[in-house]
Amino acid sequence: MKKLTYFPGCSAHGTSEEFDKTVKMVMKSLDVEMEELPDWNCCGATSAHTMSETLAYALPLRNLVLAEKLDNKTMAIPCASCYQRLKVTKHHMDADPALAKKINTTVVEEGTYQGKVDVKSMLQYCYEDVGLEAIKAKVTKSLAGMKLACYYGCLLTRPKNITNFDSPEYPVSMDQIVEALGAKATEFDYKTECCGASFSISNTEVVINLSGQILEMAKESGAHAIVVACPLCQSNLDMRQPDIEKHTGKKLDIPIFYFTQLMALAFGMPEKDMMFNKHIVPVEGALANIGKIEPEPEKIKKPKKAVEAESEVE
Amino acid sequence: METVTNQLVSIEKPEIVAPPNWEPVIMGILCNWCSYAGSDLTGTSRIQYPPNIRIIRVPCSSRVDPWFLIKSLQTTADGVLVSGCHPGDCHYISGNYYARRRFLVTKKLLNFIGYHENRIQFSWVSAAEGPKFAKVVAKVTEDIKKLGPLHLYKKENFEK
Amino acid sequence: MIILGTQGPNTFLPEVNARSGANILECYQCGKCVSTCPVSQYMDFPPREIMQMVKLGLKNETMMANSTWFCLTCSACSGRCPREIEIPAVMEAIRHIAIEENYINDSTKVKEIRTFHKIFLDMIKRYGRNYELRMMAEFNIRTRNLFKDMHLAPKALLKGKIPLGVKSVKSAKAIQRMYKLAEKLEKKHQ
Amino acid sequence: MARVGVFVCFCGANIADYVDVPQVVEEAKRIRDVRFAIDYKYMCSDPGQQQIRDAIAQHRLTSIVVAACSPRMHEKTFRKALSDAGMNPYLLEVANIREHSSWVHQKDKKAATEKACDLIRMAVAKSIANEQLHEISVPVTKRALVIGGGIAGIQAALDIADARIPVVLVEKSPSIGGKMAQLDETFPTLDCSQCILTPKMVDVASHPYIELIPYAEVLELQGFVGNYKVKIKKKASYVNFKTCTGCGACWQKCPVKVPNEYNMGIDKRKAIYTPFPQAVPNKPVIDAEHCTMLLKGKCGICAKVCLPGAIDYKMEDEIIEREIGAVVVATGYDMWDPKPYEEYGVGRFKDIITSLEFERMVSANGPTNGLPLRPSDGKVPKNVVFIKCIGSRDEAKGIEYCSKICCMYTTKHTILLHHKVHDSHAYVFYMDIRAAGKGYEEFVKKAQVDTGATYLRGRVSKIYKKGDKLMVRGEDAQIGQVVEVEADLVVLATAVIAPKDNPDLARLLGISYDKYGYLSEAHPKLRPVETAKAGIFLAGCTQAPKDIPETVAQASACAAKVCGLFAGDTMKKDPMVSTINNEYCSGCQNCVTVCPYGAIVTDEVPMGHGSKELRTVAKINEGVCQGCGSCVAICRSMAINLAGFTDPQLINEIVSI
Repeated sequence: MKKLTYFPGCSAHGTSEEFDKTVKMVMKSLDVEMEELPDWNCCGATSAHTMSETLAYALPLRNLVLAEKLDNKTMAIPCASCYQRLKVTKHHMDADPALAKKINTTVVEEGTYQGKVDVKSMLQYCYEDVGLEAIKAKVTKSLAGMKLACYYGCLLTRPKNITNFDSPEYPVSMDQIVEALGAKATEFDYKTECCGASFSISNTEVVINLSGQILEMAKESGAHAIVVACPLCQSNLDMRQPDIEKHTGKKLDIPIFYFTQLMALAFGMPEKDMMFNKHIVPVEGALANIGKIEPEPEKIKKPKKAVEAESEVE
Repeated sequence: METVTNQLVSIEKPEIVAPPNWEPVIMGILCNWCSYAGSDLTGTSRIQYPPNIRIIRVPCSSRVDPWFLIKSLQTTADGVLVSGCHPGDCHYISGNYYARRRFLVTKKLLNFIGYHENRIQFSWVSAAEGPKFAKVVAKVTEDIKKLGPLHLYKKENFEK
Repeated sequence: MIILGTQGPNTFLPEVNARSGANILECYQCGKCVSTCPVSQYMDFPPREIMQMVKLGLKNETMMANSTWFCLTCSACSGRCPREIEIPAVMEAIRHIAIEENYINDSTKVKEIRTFHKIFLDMIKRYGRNYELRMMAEFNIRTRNLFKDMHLAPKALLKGKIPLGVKSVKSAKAIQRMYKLAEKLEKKHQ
Repeated sequence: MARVGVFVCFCGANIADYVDVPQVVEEAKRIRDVRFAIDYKYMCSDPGQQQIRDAIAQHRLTSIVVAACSPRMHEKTFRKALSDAGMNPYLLEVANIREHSSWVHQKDKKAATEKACDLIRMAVAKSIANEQLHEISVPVTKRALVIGGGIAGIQAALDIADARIPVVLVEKSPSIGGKMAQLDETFPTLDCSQCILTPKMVDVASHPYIELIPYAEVLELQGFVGNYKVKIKKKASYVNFKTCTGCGACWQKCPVKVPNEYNMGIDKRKAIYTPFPQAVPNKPVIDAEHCTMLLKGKCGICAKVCLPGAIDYKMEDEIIEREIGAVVVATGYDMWDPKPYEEYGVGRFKDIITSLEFERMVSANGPTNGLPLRPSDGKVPKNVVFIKCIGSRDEAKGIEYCSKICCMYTTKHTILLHHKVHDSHAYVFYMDIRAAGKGYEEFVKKAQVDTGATYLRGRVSKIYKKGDKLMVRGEDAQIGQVVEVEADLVVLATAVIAPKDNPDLARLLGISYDKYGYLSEAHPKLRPVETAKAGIFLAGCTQAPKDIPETVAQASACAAKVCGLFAGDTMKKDPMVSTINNEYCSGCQNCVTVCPYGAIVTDEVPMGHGSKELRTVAKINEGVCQGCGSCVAICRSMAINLAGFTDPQLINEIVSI
């Protein structure tokens, strides 16, 4: 039985309830005990570090300090934005004790920051601590037939020196997870392009443009659906999809799943718990592909430049 | 009779009171390939440093016999600076490593015979480190000034 | 035309360098950041040009540019910068100086972005957490655009996407105290 | 009784402005043993030297002190002046009153003057203990070793051999030719690379003064300048070159296919192979890593088809030893692997190739018959994007420096593309166009005008796939807009890097290398072909990236250095070496341990005069001794002294002020 501290983040009680719920379901079935961080507060998101350096550190620091009161070594965070704020804060506090001391004066009553707890995104936790084998072992209803574009967004793997997880340019952890579930990950080049993030409300035009490109590239890659690990990405790609369709005049109709929703599905859990009804873009079309396995395309004759490291005997 | 303790007898000379315009003399023993070249670069770059140092050129810091250091303190200098190539950069492959080890032993000997161990100092200055040489000289001069005189440099200067 | 050489020493560059921890002098204007940046097309001056403007000491022009307000801090640029310059940190440093020294770009877009962030922070100050519906409503009221995104509302509400209730953190007081202390701390350092 | 002459230089205003030179002369005259002191505007000038020569005769001086600039600057000049006056040149001492006084104490003339006087006192004191020394003659082995058979090694070997000095040329691969043999045409003249290189390769093979040892590497180098011993490992080729006729039956019949290094892996070679048709020597070797006969004992076809019976599966590596006097290192360069450019999808997209792969494709003897083809589908590309500075000038992913040749070879590639595919269009993403070289800028201009290539100033930030095209995104900083080019093929101008074996080779040779792995020259400006170790020289890219003309020039410079070294039967060497006084030597052999050059050995001498009993003493090989003085300081019985830096000289300096 693994144990971890769970930081749900504000959207878990709002836009991304389905993420929160499926994370809890999936983790339970994977034998991970999650203890929600008591009395957690908002990480401050983009706004805090846009407007105030001190608040940008202070808000996450309070959560880090609270997490140290629990016994768990790791705190896992489903929301990419919360994850990044907490991880960045932890990085700077660990690297610069003077800064840590200074910021700590704003949260004295909660305690002194010691740097004991590691911060991971839920995706990272699934990939590194749970592992592909354990995930594979739980699959009862393979997703074979589904082609998925895995979208990571900006914050899960960047900046590289701070997140220390996967590649900032072409990450593969989520691809490997959905493949462990039986689905096929498409070659998708917009994995870490930005969706427009917090401009969702204040600068919708940007989101429509950026998210639009991502959706189009995912479609281009042959995917039936996009898989994400971030509530903000999900809401930009899903909720704004009708606007984007209107803007470009092209029908996209590509649902956006959280990777934990698909895990729950593959683990054979009841479909109503995945709360697909909350999606703006209907999911039925994409899910209908499960089980429809295309015949392997005929082997294309190898191009002239066949580079093989090993020798072959004619 | 006083009991012999591990307290070393000092031969520093507190009885010599430094006159207000006293300036220490520092003997600088520099290896030809790195530190001497570095000190030349300090010159060609016109970087200024205190004029207390008198420079002796040796082929390698490993040529420096502890004898030279003690002789300097005994006769003319209030402090000695030995400078060689950076570890790994010795023109003669490994000379500066010998120098470094010998130097550590010399410090102990110096303590034993009653000099303050800061009277001799060691540094690595490469041929490209003109500014560093000036800094090293300034620091050594500062340190030796704090320790006070062993000799009154050219007594006649002060007698006048 | 910009006349150089008459303004005296460039104090802006060292200020931005010190605050951001980056060294802008290392920038050799390759433009990789510009084509990496998802929002460079919306900026008055893309990151490469901001770097050059700081190098030239054009403080007013840099401060008034909308660029830093558009930066999403996605770190894509710094991840690809061949000179490993922390461009988001530079953008942030410039933005913070602009806030502290009251340089106000009054274009509608920047205003809206600022309003959004202010509402967001107020929300956290009040409740310790963020409540999307309330925030969207307040944003629409403050920007006098009551019907923005209203077409989304029925669907979103119906699907339970956006919760109606507001529940504050148990220790919302702790957050308010933190805000006060943080404000003091920032004043002290200016 | 010593009679010292002191000569103080003004160095124009350099010394005189900050040091009171006339006062210094007055002070110098007061020093005991100084018989003559004078100043002059420029001591190093001929009239200045004449003053020294005159004074030596006139005042019967026994040693000379010149107070001027650093001895590292003009010691040799003044020593020669002494020689010319019939005096032993080693009776000179230089007091460095410029670098060590006037230039560094410009704000305190009094202190600077005082210090200058002290420096002169020290020099005078030292000079009194100076001894007459004579240059040492060391015999020279007149044979040179050249390591590496690319254009640098070939040129150096030919130039040295043409001076009738024997050369041993060691090449690690089965044929000489190096990277240049892989090139199609060369900038800025578009000469066919093979056409200008292969005659030189043939010359090497047929030159009576060149011993070519291909498929071999250097194992060990011992000794010192003029007297090195080298151990070379000749790898087993499993083909007897003496009986092999080079008919090619073996590799035609060999069933094992291996990616062809010569063609950058675009096509395949066999397990027994000659690297390319014009190889020198044109004899095949068996690649032991892939030959099934050597690996599993199965096959043996090549031995069956070889009529002269040249195949020998039992052949073993051979160690060859040679005595040589000098070494030219010409190990060339490697191309940087662009794998870290993940944002370009390097490794994922087949239609991204490196410039050397492009070079092989457009080469007439290349794997695609001279046509650039898309590796994914074998189609001829229309839009080709060239991206410069891949790995170069990129400290985040590659190396900091500019690789120097990429701007030019990319220019060449746009022309070659235009020649081969007339309706193609080249897009070049660049940061700067560095075309400093004879005819280079003209070449760039011609290429831009003739091919109509589109030059875009900016680093590419991303490449992604759209259908079967590659979308290349970058900023065109000239118009301040982000552009995307729809490309059929992308060519990465990858950086030049030091061969990965360079650090090992440097350690083996006892020379230094920089942080990138390039071998270090003795002086970046004035001794660019020598290393800090006497008798070892550098040619070509092993020292830093450079183009062919520069490489050839440096190789010829190496040859000139080698010929100069071998000009006499013996070599002159500084007399600043250690000597041992057997009377004092206790035979402890501490000196043997500390000597970094192995210049000290043990010897047996009689216990006493006429005694038959022997005792051990140390003995110095003055040819090997480099004069560091480690042995002097370690010697407990003070039996060793270092000429030029003896204990009396240094102690005199210390006590003189």
